Formats: sequence, structure tokens, C-alpha cells
Amino acid sequence: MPALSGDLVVFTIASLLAIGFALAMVVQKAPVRSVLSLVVTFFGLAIFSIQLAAPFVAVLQVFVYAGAILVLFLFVIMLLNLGQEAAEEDRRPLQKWLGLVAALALGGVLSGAALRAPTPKGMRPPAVVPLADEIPTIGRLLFSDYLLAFEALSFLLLVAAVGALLLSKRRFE
Amino acid sequence: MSPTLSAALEGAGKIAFVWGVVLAAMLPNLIWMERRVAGLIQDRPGPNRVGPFGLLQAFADVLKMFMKEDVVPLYADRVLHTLAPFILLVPSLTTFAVIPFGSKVPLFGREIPLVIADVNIGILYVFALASVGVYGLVLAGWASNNKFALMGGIRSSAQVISYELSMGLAAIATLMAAGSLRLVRVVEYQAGGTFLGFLPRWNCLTQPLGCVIFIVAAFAETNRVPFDLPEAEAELVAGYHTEYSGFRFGAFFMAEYLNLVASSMMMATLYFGGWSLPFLPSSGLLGGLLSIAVFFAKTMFFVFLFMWVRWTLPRFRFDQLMDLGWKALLPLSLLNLLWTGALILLKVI
Amino acid sequence: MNRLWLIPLLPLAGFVLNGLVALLAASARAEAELGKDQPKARLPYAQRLFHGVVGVGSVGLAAVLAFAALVPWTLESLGHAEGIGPVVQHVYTWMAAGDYTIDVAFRLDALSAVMLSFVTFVGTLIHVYSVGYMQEEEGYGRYFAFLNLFMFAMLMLVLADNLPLLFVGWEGVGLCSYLLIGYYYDKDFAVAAGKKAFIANRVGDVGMVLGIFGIFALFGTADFSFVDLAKRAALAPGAHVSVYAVCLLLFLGAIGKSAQVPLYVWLPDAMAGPTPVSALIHAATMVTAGVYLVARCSAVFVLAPDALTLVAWIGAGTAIFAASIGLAQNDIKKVLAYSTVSQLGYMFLACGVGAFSAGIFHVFTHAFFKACLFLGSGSVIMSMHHEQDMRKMGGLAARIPQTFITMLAATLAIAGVFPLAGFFSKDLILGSVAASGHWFLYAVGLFTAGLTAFYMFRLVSMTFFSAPRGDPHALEHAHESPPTMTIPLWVLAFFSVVAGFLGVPAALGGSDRIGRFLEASVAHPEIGEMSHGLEIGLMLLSLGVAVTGLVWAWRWYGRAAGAPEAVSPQAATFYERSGLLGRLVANKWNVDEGIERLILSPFRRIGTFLWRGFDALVIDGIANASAFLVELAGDLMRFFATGRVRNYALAFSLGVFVFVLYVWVR
Amino acid sequence: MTGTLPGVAPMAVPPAAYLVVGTLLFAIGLAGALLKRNALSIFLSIELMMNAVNLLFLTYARMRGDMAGQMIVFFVIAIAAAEASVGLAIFVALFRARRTVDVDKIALLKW
Repeated sequence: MPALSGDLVVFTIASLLAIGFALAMVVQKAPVRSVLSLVVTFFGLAIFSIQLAAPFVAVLQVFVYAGAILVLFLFVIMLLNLGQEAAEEDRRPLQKWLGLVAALALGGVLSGAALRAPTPKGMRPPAVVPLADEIPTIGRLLFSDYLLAFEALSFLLLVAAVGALLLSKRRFE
Repeated sequence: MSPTLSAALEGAGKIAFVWGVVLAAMLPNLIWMERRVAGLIQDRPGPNRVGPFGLLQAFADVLKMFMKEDVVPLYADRVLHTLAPFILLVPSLTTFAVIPFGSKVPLFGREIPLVIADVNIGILYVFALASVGVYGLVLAGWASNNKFALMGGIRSSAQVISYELSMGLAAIATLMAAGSLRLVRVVEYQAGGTFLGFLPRWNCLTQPLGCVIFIVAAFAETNRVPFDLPEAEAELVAGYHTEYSGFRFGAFFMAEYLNLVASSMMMATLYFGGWSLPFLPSSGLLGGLLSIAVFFAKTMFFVFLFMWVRWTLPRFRFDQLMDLGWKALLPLSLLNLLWTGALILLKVI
Repeated sequence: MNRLWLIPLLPLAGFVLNGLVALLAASARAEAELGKDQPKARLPYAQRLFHGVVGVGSVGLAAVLAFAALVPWTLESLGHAEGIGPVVQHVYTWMAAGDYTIDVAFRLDALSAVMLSFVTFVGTLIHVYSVGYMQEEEGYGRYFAFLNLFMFAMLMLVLADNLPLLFVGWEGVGLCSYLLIGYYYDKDFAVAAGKKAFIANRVGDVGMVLGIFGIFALFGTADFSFVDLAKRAALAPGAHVSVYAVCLLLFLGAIGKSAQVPLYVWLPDAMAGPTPVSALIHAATMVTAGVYLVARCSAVFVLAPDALTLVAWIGAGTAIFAASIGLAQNDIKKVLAYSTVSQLGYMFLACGVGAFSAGIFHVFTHAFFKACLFLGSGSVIMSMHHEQDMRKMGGLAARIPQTFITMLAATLAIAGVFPLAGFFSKDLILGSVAASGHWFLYAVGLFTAGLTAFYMFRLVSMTFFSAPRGDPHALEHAHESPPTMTIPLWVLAFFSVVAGFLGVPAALGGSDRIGRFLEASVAHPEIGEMSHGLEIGLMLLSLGVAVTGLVWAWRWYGRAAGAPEAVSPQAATFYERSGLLGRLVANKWNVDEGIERLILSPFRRIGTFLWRGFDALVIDGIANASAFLVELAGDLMRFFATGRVRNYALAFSLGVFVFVLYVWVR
Repeated sequence: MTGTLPGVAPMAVPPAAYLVVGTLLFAIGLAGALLKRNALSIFLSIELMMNAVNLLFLTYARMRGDMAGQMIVFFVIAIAAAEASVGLAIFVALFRARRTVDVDKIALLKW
């Protein structure tokens, strides 16, 4: 979709949502709630992608991540019935605090680096391809420049499917 | 009148129209219709007391539902328990946004395309929403903290994931034919030509296999008989909405019918030429209105199909469901892809 | 006839067949005789028949093919004034490096024609002989397999069109020689002899390989086209090695293979193998490969006269040295072995003075009479029930007349009695030595001729004439060998009589055919002229020397009736008087002992030091130390291996943090 | 061809903002991965990190004005799907074996 007017407002809301629910995801004890928080975060990210002129990716994100992967998570969580797992206190303070420190430090450094990073060739002028042709362009790229990666990926998916099947298959019976 | 404002007005108008038709006109009558059809099939009158032919039965039911007490189990996860029905409801309400319900009507001196939002990723949007919808069921099942409900949730999640695949693969074939993800384009494509010279180029004719797969998968996605395992009364009391009552239950009820309508519309759009009908003018004011009529007629037919099936077929067992999804539909949908590709390469369509 | 490659291929096939059958049969037999230990018995007739037919058949067929190939070529070549070009047949490309390729290619020219003729011919005869000689052996199949393999390798050597391929054959014959010397692998001396031969040859082969590289560096190619290049003295641009060095290296290889001083020590020990093997490999064919190599590269040698002179000196030295040892040997085969060494010396002497064709000619004739002698000795040994000590023989002439006559003929031939084969070839050599003006070398050669006549006739006398010694019982049962053995003897004897007529010198009204024939492929530098008169004079002189030797031997041993300890009183007294010299001669100049003391034992001491001192302490020390360090590190590290993923992840992310920080700050 | 990005109005939001949000999300995900003990939650956090990176890719794609970034995101998503299926299968098997998915209780890799 073309960038909405009031981009900034949308961005602010979306980012608040995303970050807030990401934090919630971490804080939550019950896995199911974490999953749900993550879903919201993903929606925020989807909005970002739309703003960044990648609607296809946005929908893909909702479709694949929110729609499939996280549902799979939910399915597994419910299957193993992890909801009621007693959330006892973390008996490793060092790990805890160091972890926090590491996360914050890395986040700080990365964002700093990202900000400092020279903007690649500055902003391009509004490009030539009309938005409607985004998907055909992606398709063409997939089957030209990225063909090898694409094929490899398809093979990877096949292997993953087989592997998952074998792993979760009970022996005997 | 500034273009943005008029655009906004136009959008609002379409939304109002679609929701009006679906919620106000269709939904209540569907409830009534289902029970009448049941009666018809089971050779009994069905509701016929409230109002003429019992037409007002639905309103009575809704009223009753809203009167009832809204119970939340003690050990349930309150937030999610409250949220679940609406998580289910929202996507099913927003699905209609991209479905073209008519060709075009000239109004106030401008051609108004009869679709709320003609986005270039239309069908993906529909699938995305459909896949999000499942959260409602799953959460309902989990939040109730009730083993039957949980079972229902697990089942629905597994079921939806499994059938999304074959559904999507089947739909992709239609996109291949139309060469676009935009549903408007898909319909125009079907309306635009002939198949083998004399047949309308509807996808149900060019790729019958895909059509069947899509319909079956749609049944599973909407948890309708014969795939209504998440709420299989015989095994799970009432499945995911066991612990729901009052208007929340109503919400589930409503969402189910909304999904019913939505998927019927999708069938009509993807495989049965949407609003188009051979030898029928689709341009001009009259044509536009006719096209709308045609579209909803087709939709109603599929709704009836849903009900018909529901009251005639027995329910699957869960492993049978999975086998069907993974071992039958998935390979067949791949086959259908091949078939369609061949047709396209051979310039047959 | 463009099927040269079939000639080596047939024996190879024979080797495969014989080898497989022998293996299977042996294993089956071991299966059957498991537990009960019966003495080694002869194989079942059927199997021996098979091995005999395959072994002889393959080589015989190869011989037929060979002659079918070389006879027409030879005749045509003789037809033309100075021969015709060689026939070169490429089979396939063996190695390719850049634009330079080494093909498996076979070459038929004068030189290889001569070699091919007697290799296949004598080879076939010896195969036939073996059928009879080896029939009692249990390793019959193995023997024939190896013999065929040897023929294959030898033919590769002879027919190869480039040095690398020649080297393949070279090593192949070396291997077979090792295998066949060690044929009686359950006898220590045989095994030791095999090893000795192998190692001595390795020493030479080092030179050989380097020589090949040198040739390549000199001419930019290793196939025999370099011969023509050498003839035109056309060295490749930027040839970094000196011709002199290359020649010496190649000659080192020749020394090793052809048992010249100082690497001759292996050949006498090689007599541990079966007698036909000694005849084929260590007299007729393999040991002459060195001469062949020198002749092949003659054009190159000609470019380095000094090296050629060295060849001559070493040849002459070997000749007289080995002959002197031969005087006092009592083992019949040992005598022949030293005689072979000495004759090879002659050949190198010829090459050394530039008379390559003379050398090859002697190779040719020598193949016949020496093979005949060895086979004869084999027949003798068999009739004496594997008795090899001549002091226990005597008076066998009547018992085994056929062996006696043939051996006598061969003896006269090697002694150089007119008009037998040896006379012509040896006198061609002596004549060219004289012509080249090396009068000292000529004297040595002449004296050696006398010695040769002496020890050869000594052998005959002690074996066939003189009073029977050893136990009369054995003498009673001494019997003539079966025809499979005697027929080859007769054939070889015949050729040792007539083979010389191929090269009747001009002085005797002949026209040195073989010499002119070979000129096409070997160098023939100007080595001075001699008047026919002088030439004839020299011939008479050498003939006289030879006769003297014969007579002397007859006087000392002919009618000797002494006990086995001192067969001939005269000889005994002579050695008494001659003092040191005599003792040295009797003890083979103590060469083996000398080598042991000067080379081997120091090496052993160094090796022991390196083992006990260096390897055990330093090397192992290093290894153990590093192992210890690793273990230490592991002990420290394992405290970080908590097994908890989160710890790892934490460490990982901290590391990333530091890295990013570095990248950012930098 | 790397494909040019579909034409849109110049960004109203400075790209830096997206970058910061992306890195923040990444950091949060990392924190989750380091602090959580439930394998599934850790897995979730990792998914979050991946998406944060995706956001960065998209931003850069927008800044450069070509499609490469989007393509990478596409691949990342697909790989994430594969990874999720296998990972979850592993957890299921794990749970069957040891009745827990607490990564601290599953410490077989130690001396």
C-alpha cells in the first residue's frame, strides 16, 4: 500500500506496540501469553514493512509468522501442556544480570553503530516501478538472480519437513 | 469535494454496504436458514412459529443470548478468555475488504469499482486473516482451562495449519491463471474469456481438481461438518467454546457464520467467476447492480452447500482428517498446480 | 605388424592367469591339508600342465609375435644402406603435464630388435626348461606367474619408447628378480639375498631416476627422440645440468642393474634363486639392461667423453675383479655368477671405448652361452640331487653326456675359442679397445680373457672330468635330465656356436653385419683405425691367451684326484705361495666384509643412536609434551563447559558485543 | 538486475528511527534468549531477533532503493519456517524423553 499520510503517527503507535509487547513477551511467565505478545509485535513489524514499501513482505510476515509458525508454537505448547509449568525463581543471578547487561550493551552498541553507519548512497529518488509491479518483480528476481538460493531453500524446506517428521515420530508402534 | 474526502466517503459507503448486507441482511437469515434446511433434510418443519415462516427466530435467539449470564470459569485466564471471541471475530469481519462484490457502477459521475480495497496482495491478505483467525479458537480453548476446550484448541490449530497448505496451493493455481494476486483481476480474468471456445473460463471448469480441493479445505478452515472436530459435541462436549455462554458464545456463533459467508464468497470469486455471468451485461449502472446480484446469488448457493453437507455427512475422525489433509489433498493440489501450469504453457487458457 | 603392445601383454596375461590359479589352488590345498603336515609334494599333474601351458604358451606366443614383427623390419633395414627409421607405436597417453605428454608407446629399432630377439627366444627356452626343472616344486604356479611377470617387465623395458616407460620395466624386472631370488622364502639366505639385490638396485635406481630427470632437463623430452637431438648435440635452451652429470647418474643406474663394481655384490647372492631364474634374469636378460640403457643413451654419453672413459675403466675393473674371484669359487653357480659379472664388465668396457655395437653384440652372444651354462649347471645340480659344490662332483661326463657336450660347447664359446660365438664378440671388444688406444685397458681385457678361460674350464674339469669325489652312492644315481631340459640345452649350445657369425669382422673376410645394423640406433664415434694385419695379430694373441687358460686349468684340475678339501694340489700350493693375494682371491677380496664394516655397521650405529637417543627422547618428548599441554588446557577449559546453553549463549553474545564495539570504535 | 524498489513518496519517517527500533527489538529478543529457561520461550525470543534483523534489512532496502533487502527478508522468513518446524519437533522429542523443556535441566554437555 502506498505510504499513508501521517506516517509518523502510525510509526509511533506501531513501534510503541511492537516494543511494548516484545518486552511483555520476555516478561511473561506463561509461554502462551508470550506467543500472543509476539503476535502483536509481529503486527507492528508488518506495519513497518508496509511503511517501508514492502507490503508483500508485510503480508508474508503475518501469513507465515503469525499465521503458521506461531500457531505451531501454540500447538506445541498446548500439546506439551506447558501452561501450568511452575515458574520458580531463577537461581542463577549472575546469568540473569550478565544477560541483561549483555543484551542492553549489545543493543546500545548496535543501534549506535547503525546510526553512525554511513547512509548507502543516500536516499534514492522515488523509484520508477509502480507499486503494483512489486510482486512480479520479486517473482522475476526469485527465478533469475536468486534462483540458486531459491532452489537450495526449497530443498532445505523438504529436508526440514522430513526431519521434523522423523524427530517427532515415536519409535516402536 | 476533495479527492481524498470523496475517496474516504466512497470507501465508507462500500464498507457500510457490505457489512450491512452481510451482518444485517444475511446473518440472521442464515441462522434461520440453517435450521430450515436441517428441517428440510431431516423431513421436519424446523422453526416456523416466530414471525412468518419463523423468520424472526434468529432475532429471538440473539435476544436470548444477550439476556443470558456471561460466566467466566474461576481458573480461566480472564484476559484471554474475554479476548478470544473478538480475536476470532475481527479477522472474519475484515476479510470482506478485498473481495470484489460487483463489477463497477457509474455513480455521481464516477466509475466506482465495487470492492472496498483493491490491494495488489488481495488473496494473500485473505489467507493472512484466515490464519490469524485461528488464534481465537486456540486461545478460547486454552484460556478456558478446561481439558475439552484445550483439546478443541489443539485440534483447531493443527487442522487449520494442515489445511491452509492445500488451500493455498489450490488458490495459487488460480493466481497463476490470472497472473495477479488481485482478486478483481482474478474475476476479470474469468469473466474475460472462454474455455475450449464455448465454456466460460471459470476456474472451476479449467481446474476442477483445484476447485474441489479448495472447497474441502474451506470446510476444514471454517470448522464445519464434516471437519468440525474442534467442537465435536460427541467427544468434546462443545470443544473450544465449552466454557462460553451469553453474548461471547454469540460472538463465536456469529464468527462461524461470517467465516461461512466469507469462504463462500472466496469460492465464488476464485472458481465461479465472481460477479460475472455469461450473456449478462456487467457494465453500466444496470450491469453493476446485476453483477452484485449475481455475486450474492453465487455466495448464497455455497452457503446452502455448506448447510447441505453439514446435515448429510457424518464427522471425520481426527487421524482421518490429518490423513486426508496431508496425504490426499496436499499431493493432489501439487498435481493441480502441474495441470494448471501445463494448461497455461499449452495456451489452452 | 603393428601390434607391438601385444608382445608384453601376453606374458602379463599369463602372469594373471597363473597367479590366480596358483593362489586359488594353494588356498584350496591349505584348506585340504589343514592340520596334517605332509612334506611339500609336487602339484597335481593337471595343475602343472595348466601352469606349464600358460607360462610357456604366453611367452612362446609373444616370441612368435616378436619375430613376426622384427624379422621383416630387420630384413628391410638391412636392405637399405644405413637402415630405416624406427617403428613407433603409441598405445595411449599415460601422463600429461601441460603440453608435454608421456605416452605408453613402443619402439622397434635396431637396438630393441636385437634385444627383443634374444630376450623372447632365450626366455621361451628357459620357460620350457623350467617345466622340467621345477616339476618337483610346490610353488610351481607361483614360479611361472613370476617368470611371466618378469618377461612382461623385460619386454616393456626393451620396447619402451621413452625413459619413464623404460623405467617402469626397469623396476618391474627388479621386482621380479627380488621375488624369484626369494623364491625359497622359507630359507633365510634366499630371503636375505632377495633383500640384498633389491637394496643394491635401489642405490642404482636413485641415479637412474635423477638421470632421467637430467635427460629431460637436457633435451626437454624423455622419449627417445632425445637420441637424435643428442646426435646433433642439440641441447634444450637453458639446459641446467651438465651432460657429464647426467651420464654418470644414468651409468649409476646401469651399475646397479648390471652388477658392476661396486654394486655387483648382489648378483652372486642372487644365485639363491632357482637355476633357470639365474639363467634368465641374472645371466641372459635383466642384468644386460644396464648395457642396453648405456647403448640407448650412447649418443648422450658420446657428448661426455670423460664419463665414457669412466665407464670403460669400471667395466675393465669389474671384468678382471670378478674373474679373479671366479677362480677360487667352489659353488658351480657362484662361478657362473662371477663370470657373468666379469662378462658384463666386458660389455661396459666396449661401451666405454665407444664400441657400443660391440657391447650389444657381446650381450647378444653372452645371452646364449651363459644361459646354456646356467641351464647346464642346473642339469648337473639336479643329477647330483641338489649338490652345488663342485668339490663333491667330478667324472660326470659319462653320466650326463648331453649336459656335458652342451656345456663344453658353451664353455669354449665363452672362453673365446675360434670360431665360436664368444670369440667374435669378445674380439670385437678387445679389437675396438685396442683401436681406441687404451692399451692398458686392452691388457686388462686380454688377461681377463685368460682368467675366463681358466675358471670356466676349471669348472668343466671339476664337474665332468677328474676323479669322482663326493659319495659314490649319489654318483650311482646321477642321471640325465628329461628332454624338456636337454632340448633347450642343445638349442642354446647350437646358438652359442653359431651366433658369432652375425658379426664376422672385416679382417676375417666378414662384414660385421650386426655392427652396421646397429649403427642406425646407437652412436658409433670414430675410435681409431687398425690395419687388418694388426687386428688378426691381436686375435691370434687373445686366442693364444684363451688356450693357455684352458690348458692351465686342465693341468691343474683336469685329472685332479684329490679329496674334496683340496681338489687340486697344484692350486693349493699356488695359493699357499701367493700369500695375501691368494687369500684375498679366495675370500672374494673381502668385499662383503668391507662393506659391512665400512658402510653397514656405521649406518646401524647411527640408526640406533637416532632411535634410542633422538626419536625416543626428543621426538617422543615433543609429542608427549604437546599432549600434556593439551590435557592441561582441557582441564582448565572444562570449567567453562557448564553444559547450560544459556551460559554459552551469554558468552557468545558478550563476544559479539566486544567485536561490534571494536568495529564501531575502529 | 537487483530490481528497483516500487516507487513511493519519500519517507516521512527518518530511516534511523526504524534502525533504532530494529536494534531495540533485537536487544529485547537477546535478553529473552539469555534470561528465559523455557526452551520454547528462548526459541520465541530468537524468532523476535530474526524479525528485528528483517526490519533492518527492509530499512536498508528502502534506503538503497533496491530489492535486495526484501529478497533477503523473504529467504529469512522461509528459513525461519524450516527452523521452527525442526526445532519444535526437537522440543517435542525432548519433552517425551525428559518431561521438561527447561534448558537448565537439560545439561548433558558438561564434564
